Amino acid sequence: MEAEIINFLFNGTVNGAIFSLIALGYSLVYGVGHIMNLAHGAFFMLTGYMLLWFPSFLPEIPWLIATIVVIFVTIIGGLAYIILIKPLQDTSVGVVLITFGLAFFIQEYVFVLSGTTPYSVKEFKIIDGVTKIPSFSFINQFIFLIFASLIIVSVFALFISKSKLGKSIRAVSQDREAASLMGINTNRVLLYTLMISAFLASIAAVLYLPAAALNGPSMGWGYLTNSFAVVILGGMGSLVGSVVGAYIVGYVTSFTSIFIPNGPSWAHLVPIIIIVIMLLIRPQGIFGKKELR
Amino acid sequence: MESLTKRILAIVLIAVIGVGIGVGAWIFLAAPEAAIKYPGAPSGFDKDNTIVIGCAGDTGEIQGDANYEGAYFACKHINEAGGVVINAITYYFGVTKEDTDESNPNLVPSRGVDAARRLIYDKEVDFAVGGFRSEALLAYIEEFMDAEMIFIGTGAATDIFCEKVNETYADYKWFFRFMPINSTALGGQILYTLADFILNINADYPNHDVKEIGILAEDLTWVTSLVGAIKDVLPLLTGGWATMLPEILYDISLSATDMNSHLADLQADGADIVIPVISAQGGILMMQQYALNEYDYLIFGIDVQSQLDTYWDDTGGDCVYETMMQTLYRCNKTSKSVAFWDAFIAQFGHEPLYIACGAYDAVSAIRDAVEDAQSLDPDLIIPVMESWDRSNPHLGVAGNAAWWPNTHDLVAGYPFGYTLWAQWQPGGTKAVVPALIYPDVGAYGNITTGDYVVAPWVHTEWS
Amino acid sequence: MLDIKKLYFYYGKAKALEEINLNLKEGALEAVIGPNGAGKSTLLRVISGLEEPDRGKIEFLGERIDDLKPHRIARKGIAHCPERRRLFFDMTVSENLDLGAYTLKDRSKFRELRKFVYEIFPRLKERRKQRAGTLSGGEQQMLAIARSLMSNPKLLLMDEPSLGLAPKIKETIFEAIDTIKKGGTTTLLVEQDAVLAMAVSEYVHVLEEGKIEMRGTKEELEKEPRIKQVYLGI
Amino acid sequence: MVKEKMKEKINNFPGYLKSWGTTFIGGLTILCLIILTVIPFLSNDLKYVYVFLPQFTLAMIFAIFAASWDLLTGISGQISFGHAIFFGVAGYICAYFIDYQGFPTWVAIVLGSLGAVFFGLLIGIPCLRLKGPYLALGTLAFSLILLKLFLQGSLAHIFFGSEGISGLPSLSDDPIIEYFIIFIFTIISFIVIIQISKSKLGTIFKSIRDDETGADASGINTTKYKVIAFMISAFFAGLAGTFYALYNTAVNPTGNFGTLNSFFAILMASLGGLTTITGAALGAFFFIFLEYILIEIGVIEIGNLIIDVSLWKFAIFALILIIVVRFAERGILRPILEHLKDLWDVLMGR
Repeated sequence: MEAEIINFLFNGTVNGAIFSLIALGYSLVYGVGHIMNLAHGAFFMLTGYMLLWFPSFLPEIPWLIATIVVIFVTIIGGLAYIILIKPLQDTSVGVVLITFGLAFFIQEYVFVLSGTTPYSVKEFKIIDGVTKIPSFSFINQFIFLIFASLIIVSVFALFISKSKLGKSIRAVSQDREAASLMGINTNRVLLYTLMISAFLASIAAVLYLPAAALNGPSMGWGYLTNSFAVVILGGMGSLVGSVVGAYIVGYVTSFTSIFIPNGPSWAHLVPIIIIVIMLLIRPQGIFGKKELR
Repeated sequence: MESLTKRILAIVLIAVIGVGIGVGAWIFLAAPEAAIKYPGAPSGFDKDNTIVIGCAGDTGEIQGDANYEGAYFACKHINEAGGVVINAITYYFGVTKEDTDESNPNLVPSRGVDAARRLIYDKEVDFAVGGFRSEALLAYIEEFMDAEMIFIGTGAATDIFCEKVNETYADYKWFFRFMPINSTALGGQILYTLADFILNINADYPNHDVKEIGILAEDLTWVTSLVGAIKDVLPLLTGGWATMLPEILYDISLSATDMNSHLADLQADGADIVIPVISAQGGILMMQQYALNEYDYLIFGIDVQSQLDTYWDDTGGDCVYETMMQTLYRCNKTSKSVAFWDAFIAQFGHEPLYIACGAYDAVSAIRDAVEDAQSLDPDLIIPVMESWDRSNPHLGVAGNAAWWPNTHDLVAGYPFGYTLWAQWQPGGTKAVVPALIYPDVGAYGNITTGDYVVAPWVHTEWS
Repeated sequence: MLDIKKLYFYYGKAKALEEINLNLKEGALEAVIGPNGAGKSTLLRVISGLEEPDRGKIEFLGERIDDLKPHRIARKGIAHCPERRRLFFDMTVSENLDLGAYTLKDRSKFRELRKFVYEIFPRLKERRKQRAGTLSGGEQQMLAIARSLMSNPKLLLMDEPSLGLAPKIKETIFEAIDTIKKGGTTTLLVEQDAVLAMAVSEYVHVLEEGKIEMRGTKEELEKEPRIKQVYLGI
Repeated sequence: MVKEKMKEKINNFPGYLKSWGTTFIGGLTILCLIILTVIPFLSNDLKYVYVFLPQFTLAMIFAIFAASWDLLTGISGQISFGHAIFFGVAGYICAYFIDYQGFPTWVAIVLGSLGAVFFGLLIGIPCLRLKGPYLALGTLAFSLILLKLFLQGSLAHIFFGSEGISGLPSLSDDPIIEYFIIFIFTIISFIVIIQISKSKLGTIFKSIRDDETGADASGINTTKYKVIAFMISAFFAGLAGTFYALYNTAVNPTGNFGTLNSFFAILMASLGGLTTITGAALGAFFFIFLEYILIEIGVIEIGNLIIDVSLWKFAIFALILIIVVRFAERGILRPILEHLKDLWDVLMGR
């Protein structure tokens, strides 16, 4: 029983750490631009596959490759905004379709290059090995992930609340028109937001996937669904809500998987059920306000 | 005046577009005859004297490509040996393939149906081989049956197809299964192997009771009966020694943390042996977490991806000590096995997947059946193939194929259809390890190629 | 300073502004009054770039600005204090002021301006750590005005500063407007409360159904019987 | 009174048809119908009949599906990302009654479609509170739940598991007859959907889409009409779903409940142009035949470069989607029609 509780806590925390990184960016973009970015999961997946591809033509220095990959994905996020999303951002269906198209394209591109075979990228692990206690063994990379995630989230929170760009991001998310009257270039802010969001998804992948595996080109969708659950739970656009929501989803998933009979096959339904329940009971989420518009 | 010019221009434009569509349609309708090539057949050979094998599989994916490679390789061998003579006319073999998109996680059955129709009506194949995902095959098999064309299954293990042959013979008699043995028989072989393995390994470790057995399976239809059988029968087969832990049926979209939590769960429950029943991507996650955490149990079961020679690299070597069921490996399973294995690697540069072995055997069998029947008429060929029973098996590279009457299903058990058990060993090599269902030295020589190695951390823990 | 010539604006097919001509001298405080829905706010929205005019020309300091994006116009020195305040409600008072000074590069100027607005609205200084959403209506309006002053604007567009406020607070606000005027900021005031508007401004435009029907100095207009009847209620 | 009106309408119908036939849209529609009627008889080639023709059948099935989505989202403004719910449920119900209860095919089709209507009610009511992206998410979540439930092996005894139900009869063994059955149903469905969108009901739907509070204020029971929109849309999506099941002779979770199906409906309808209804047909034909052409092209060899186009088909698909959504916001149907109309006017000498 003790081992099970540790197992639940540890894996729940790891889930929360990874979900919070991914969902934070997703929620940010939604909050600032009301953009439902369906390509968010694809950024995560693409990072993993770039880690797989890049060593074949770059010097094999893991941290260098990882940095280049993250920069690459961040730029792709920015380009996606400039080329695809910006002209359509006033129509919610248009944005959804175009980001879906982008996600679908990235997925199929990865499929053509690498097929559906799973791969390992464990050479990018920052800390190898495990830490054992009598009843449980902790994967070091996951421990690192938890702390890194907490640090990144804190730095991000600090950035959003203190920096000039952070303030303008918050301003745009609260009132886009008023922000533009302050002289803030709202489209520029949205661009940065999308880049930050892609950056966070990419960092999440760099931290997590080396200890996991590249599970085929469609693996991004699962993380996207989880992000949905997280932001619906925490409230669309609420950043505090995203982090809290991420850990709730993480623990609930882990709890279902460990303590509920036949839980493992239900664990992935839990986030979706959370989406439905929250939408029906409190669409604005735990921390969200009722949408004024 | 201007409007007249415009009018003429418009009419000309429409005429051009119309002619264009017409020409396009004409080329499209006329082209197939000229354009189709049948790889494997001697070049410049007449279509009428070519027996065309259609490969239904997922082009660009390992299973579909394996199916094609196996069939192609068989055609090559047959043609090099002079083809087949029917009524004094020499026929050669050729292959062609269509993409059924089976391995797509978002499977769309209409693609398979479309591919089947292309094979039958466009490529005008004489026989078809392939299929590995039951859901897809279930849809497109109907096309082949409607067209009364012999279709040999090379990848799907579900019992359903052969049950259909049994129930409605007149509708499904064109279906045969060459690979793998059906899941019930597979279950039996796994059970016997496991029971024997548990008792043997338990005897090796007097200081530790090897008795707690866990099951880690993906939650899909094909595993349910297998898992049920393992749960119910394994304790009986071990004389009540083995006790089963609650099985873990996971959602196929699981993440690494989920897998880690499942494996830790098994560890916490005190598992000694974990039986994976995995066909999809879960295997790599499992082995990665297993190797990293060095859990105190052995992994012994089914992991389809692990049969690939690239699996070692794909997992970064983490699959070491995993033991899984594998249809064929380089050993003397039949007299043809080793030669086939080496020739295949020489041809394609990688090991044949089980589907490739099945397709090779299937095409070779078609050749023999056609020769015996002296006809291409399925009604004459089917009786020939049905005559291959236990007293008169058809010798293949992956086993001696014999069919049960009425079901067109493979007979299981040594020396007919049986699976080998192979273990990944340090250094990235694979060894066929001893198992109850086959002797160490069979009728054609050594079957086993190495001994089972207990993972060192487990060894330390247990002794 | 601000020169509007023959400006037309349509909401879809409905005419919202029709042939607006308006000229604002440097240092002036002029008001636009008119009934609800006459297009007063629309006029300001068009000037600050939130809406794109369909025809006509807007020049600011001799430069055409009618095709610029709002943030560009803001950077040219036009501050728009929008209708219903439009504060950043989840942010503190001082953060709102920071954002007001978004285009301001000069730190010492920033401090000077902050001191100035805290002087006009001492209440804001007391509540500078408080979220804007928790302020009372009057305080929010003060903050909105303060925020638009923080960019050190050359031209201040003020939209209905008295909307929904108690008479006493209205007075405070208009005292502040007077102070701002004395500080030398050119201001275009849009206001429904004609009495208050006319009290502070030198020149008044009457906008009705998208057209400027009348204009003149306070004294001139006060003589007009229609103005008396409809707007001043005398 | 009403009867007489009807009678008058029926009496005037041939004349109406004649005058409609000479208008641009009418002429074009009749031309398309004639082309679609003669297409099955153009060739006896086996490939033509068994491979090429079924693409039309498939395209028409998806046209009904996409049109049903357009009715719900384009006309009524209820953004649905989970239209595969109705498609899949109807397919499964139809398959269940044929395979397990031995019902005649046509009864099963009716039951399947009605089952979809029931689900329209079931999904419609809880989703009423949701608007815009939230509704999209809600419907998407519902479809994902169904997909996962049907996929689970451990629930196979209830939901048939990952292998689904197979061995259904086709509508007909002859592709030409199958084609015409679907053809007739497509025409009927399109006429009904277009008539609904033009009727009083359609006006109410549009008023809800454009301004829900306004519609509410003017005394329209928006709740009731939104549910009705869901149910009507679900009926046609369900009809398409049952045909799709019979076309494949099998149903399985990903094929019928897959999220991709929902997106196909969206893609097809928005490619043609939202709210046009007929645009959905254009989009369906476009995507089905794009895929067909890419498979036909197969492998291209340019010097040493060998590209298997059929492998790239979905990537190309996605690229075209991106380009169309990005550069043709109104869809491609209306611009094409406008250009054709110009051409028509020129031909008519106007």
